[in-house]
Amino acid sequence: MKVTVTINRRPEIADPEGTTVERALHDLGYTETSGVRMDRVVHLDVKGDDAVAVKALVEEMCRRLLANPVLEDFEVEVTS
Amino acid sequence: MKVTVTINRRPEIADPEGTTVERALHDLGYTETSGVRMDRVVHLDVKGDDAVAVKALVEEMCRRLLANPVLEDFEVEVTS
Amino acid sequence: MTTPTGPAHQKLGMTDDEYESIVGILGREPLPAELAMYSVMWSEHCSYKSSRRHLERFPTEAPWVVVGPGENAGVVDIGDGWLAALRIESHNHPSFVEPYQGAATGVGGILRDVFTMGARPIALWDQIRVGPLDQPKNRYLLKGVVSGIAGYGNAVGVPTVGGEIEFDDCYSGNPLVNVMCLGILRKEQLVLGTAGTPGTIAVLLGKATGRDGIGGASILASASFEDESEEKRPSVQVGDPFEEKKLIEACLELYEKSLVVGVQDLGAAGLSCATSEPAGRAGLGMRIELDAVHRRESGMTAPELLMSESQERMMAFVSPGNLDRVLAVADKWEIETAVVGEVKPGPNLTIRHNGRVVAEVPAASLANDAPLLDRPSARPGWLDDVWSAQTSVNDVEPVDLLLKLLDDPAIGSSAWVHEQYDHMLFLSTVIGPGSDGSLLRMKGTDKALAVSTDGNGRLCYLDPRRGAARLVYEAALNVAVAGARPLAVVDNLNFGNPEKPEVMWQLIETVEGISGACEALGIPVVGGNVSFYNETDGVDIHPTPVVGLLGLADPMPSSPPRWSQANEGMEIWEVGPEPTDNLAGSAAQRVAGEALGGRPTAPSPERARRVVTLAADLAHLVPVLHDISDGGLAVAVAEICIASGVGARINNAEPAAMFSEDPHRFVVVMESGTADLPADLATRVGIIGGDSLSLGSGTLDLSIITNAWRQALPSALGV
Amino acid sequence: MRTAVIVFPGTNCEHDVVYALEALGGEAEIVWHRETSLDDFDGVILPGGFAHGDYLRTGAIARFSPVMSDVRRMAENGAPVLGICNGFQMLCEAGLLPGALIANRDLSFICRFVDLEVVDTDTVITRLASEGERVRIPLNSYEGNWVDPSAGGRVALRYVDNPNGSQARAAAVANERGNVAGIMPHPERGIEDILGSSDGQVLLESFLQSLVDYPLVPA
Ligand SMILES: Nc1ncnc2c1ncn2[C@@H]1O[C@H](COP(=O)(O)OP(=O)(O)O)[C@@H](O)[C@H]1O
Ligand SMILES: [Mg+2]
Repeated sequence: MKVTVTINRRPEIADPEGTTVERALHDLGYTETSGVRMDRVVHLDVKGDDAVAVKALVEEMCRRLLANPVLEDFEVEVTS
Repeated sequence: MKVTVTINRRPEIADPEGTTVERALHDLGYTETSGVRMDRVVHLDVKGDDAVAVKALVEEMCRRLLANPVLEDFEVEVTS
Repeated sequence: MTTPTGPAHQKLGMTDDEYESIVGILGREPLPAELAMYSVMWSEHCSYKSSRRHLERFPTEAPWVVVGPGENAGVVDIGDGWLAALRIESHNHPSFVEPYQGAATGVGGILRDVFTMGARPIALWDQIRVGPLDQPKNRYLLKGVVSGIAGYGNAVGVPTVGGEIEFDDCYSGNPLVNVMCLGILRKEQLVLGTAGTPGTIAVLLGKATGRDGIGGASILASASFEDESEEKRPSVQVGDPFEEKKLIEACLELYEKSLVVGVQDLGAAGLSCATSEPAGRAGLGMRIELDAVHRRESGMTAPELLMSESQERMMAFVSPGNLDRVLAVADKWEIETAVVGEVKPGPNLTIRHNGRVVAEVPAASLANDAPLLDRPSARPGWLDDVWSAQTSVNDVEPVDLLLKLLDDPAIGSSAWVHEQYDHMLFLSTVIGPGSDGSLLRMKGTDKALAVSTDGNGRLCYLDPRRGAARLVYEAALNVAVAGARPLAVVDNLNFGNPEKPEVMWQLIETVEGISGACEALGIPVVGGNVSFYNETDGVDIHPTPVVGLLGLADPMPSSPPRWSQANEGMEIWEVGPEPTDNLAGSAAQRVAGEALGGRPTAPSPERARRVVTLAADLAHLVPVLHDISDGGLAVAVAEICIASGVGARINNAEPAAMFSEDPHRFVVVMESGTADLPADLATRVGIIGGDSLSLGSGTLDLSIITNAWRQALPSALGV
Repeated sequence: MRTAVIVFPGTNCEHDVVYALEALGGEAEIVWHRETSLDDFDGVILPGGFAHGDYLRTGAIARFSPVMSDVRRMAENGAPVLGICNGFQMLCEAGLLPGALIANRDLSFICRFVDLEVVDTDTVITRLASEGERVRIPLNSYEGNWVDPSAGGRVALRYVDNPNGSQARAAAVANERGNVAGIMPHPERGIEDILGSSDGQVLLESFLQSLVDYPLVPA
């Protein structure tokens, strides 16, 4: 099954990448833009046909490896 | 309005990071996992109330700055 | 067998004559895979067909040369059982398409050239040329290239210890990115790119093969490919420094354990090159099973597999008894492997795919039988006009011109660039970026290696022969002021379209200039690279040779000269022939807003030799040495003041004396009487002290020049 | 007194660390990350580099290496454990040090000498230094910006100017007991004047002294 994991930096943690991109957008004239945050997405295929089980498994991968709990929250979506 | 931009490396372009993460997942015992790709999401707020215009504007930002047209495709979604 | 392709050769960028030669070699029409292999191997990039006959002019011999041009890297003996391997390579076109990945994969490629020889890469130098920074596209390119070099070089764990940046309109549509690598090895570890003897096994190591960069080396089009593969063909290669780092360590372990008979990296022309060249060198053939090649994508055709330029791959040639140990080493370093073939008696390279023979060609014909062109050359008619142009900066106030020079992004501090590079790894960098030559000590010995890389497109545009010779002398002096004697040169010839007679003339003159200067210094050219077709809309770049010169300091000065060691009361001496008022091609001419013109001063081989020797000797005695190049004496002294945090006074402020870039001159700063300088070459020009720099009657505060110099590049970039 | 210098795929400062420890009279050996026992060693250094290419997050994959369980055991026993640069990132990922390291504030790799100030002399790398002492050693990182939402970290050294935006200007952080420390700049690059500075000596000498005094604080 196809799974999409979104790893979001927690709002209280600085996001130098987002800040830099926001500054660059302003420099290009897009001054109507704010709150830029850069996050990551992991796409993966997982064998199995039980969406609930696959989701639980990928959540475990997130807790162990894909996300760092000090910095990040994650969201797992089984798309097909 | 809140906008989410998903920036995906084009499937035919190599993704060394995805390959390495896949190997790490296998080492952790998640051998049922394949096709790992690492992509990016940009969240941003754009002033305006016309979703169509905001979308067009952000698409322009993507072409000019946010995405690398040689390597990446992007998708813009105005969420609220 | 599949059906022959007929006129598809044109779409692969081959001429009818070339096609006829292939038919002559094979005695039949080539198959698609065969045509693909010839097209990449006989491309300009791989075969040097336009330049080869001229490169023969280079002096390539010296008692210390172990491997000259022709292998993946040149190798010289540096004594006590140590060898040094060096090579320079361009990645101009890929860097224009995608600056980050283009520059990154350039670094990856040059590293492979060096560790293929058995050497551990110990340092990198980068030479970057882009258009003026007032155009956003050029800022984007420079930032992308620098972060690509940083991203790859830092992560792969090889320090980037120096380089060059230059700006000129001629690079606006065609940036130049050259990278040089130096490696060292014990004598007994030298490995050549040979396939060994019949029965030797070919093992492909490293990254899986994808459709990356197909046709990167030649102009490829569709005809011989199935349609569905067509749109899947990305021309951009993506670098993976992590994979390369593992590959370096694994290969070094293989060499240390003597487990390979030969190694060849997969660069331009991928598998085609990594099979035909080693087999050709061994005078043998090879059987290759494409089905065994590990890949990243499905459905790849034989031509695609043979032409792919997927990065971070090496071909090792292994005797059957060592195969298991080789695979175990690869496994330890977590590198994928594929046993893809075997060396065979007889001349033929036989390639099978899906159970069928898709190519059967004489291996050596791919590597050696490329057409050798004799392109017409002609001295450009415009040169006379350019030479007769008058330049004068006499009506400019010297301090104003100096401030302009220091505020120029090509002359101001390169810290914005080199602080993004790890230049300290391996604890060898005694003198790093931001001075003249780099000086790398060899731990456990008294020796140090020094390297300088130098190019100057403006000078070479005005007079390629003089300009190129001056680059060699400049590089030699740069290593000499670090205490080293010149040992060997590698060169990267970045030129326009070779189909234009003027461009060929520029190339021939350049080769003559480099050769003459090397002969004068008694040093060989041990390798290099030619990049043609650097043009945009039919306008060629300036002829831009880049010279990388290796020197040896044996012993290394116990306290090498540094720009930062000037102190209150020290004398400033200028050493070298007295400068003329010729400012042709100089930075002063450029920043004063004058058109590029005039004919640059000719170098003098005898003077050069003497000055270089003198500088290398003085490096053991005096606290500060600095060669005089861009911006002349004024800029050289200003750089010493900025680095040392102390002012200076120069007595004679004639513009010619201040800003001339006439060759083989350098600055000495020392306490009175520290060293005896030859009276016929040395002039005392001033004194260190105070908190301002005075040129004749003009004065600039140290803080003003320091700030201008520091901010020049960051503010031009808007960072 | 032997130090294990652990090498992960992508590590690149291992030889420099061994060279520096030996130059200061220590004894060190390179240990591959797949080893499972550190019984023969009195302390551990995780050197700098780009383990696993820094992919995903710096140090994220390395912390699962087989050797890491013994690193953890030694840390818990009070043995000296030092992470330099990438090693610091691994120790945070492994939860042996508080916080995490994110991209530098200006989003650019920084390689240059920086000035540090000793804040806490009760740690494995600062015990022979004095409070307020300045040391100048090279920084070399892209993800050197330390953040710690728990605000529980013990800062051993801080930057005089904060080049990467680290919380509390922290350049080096230690655990509660002081036996586990992470430092972002490279002490091994600062042990000889010919390379620009010998200020880093006191930090590595502190580490070597800690091996002798092991365990630093009884559990
Ligand atoms: N792209 C670069 N990368 C690293 N170092 C650079 C780069 N460009 C310039 N430098 C460093 O800045 C110093 C001055 O450069 P340059 O003016 O070209 O020197 P020179 O005129 O003596 O050849 C040199 O030490 C060089 O190594
Ligand atoms: Mg110089």
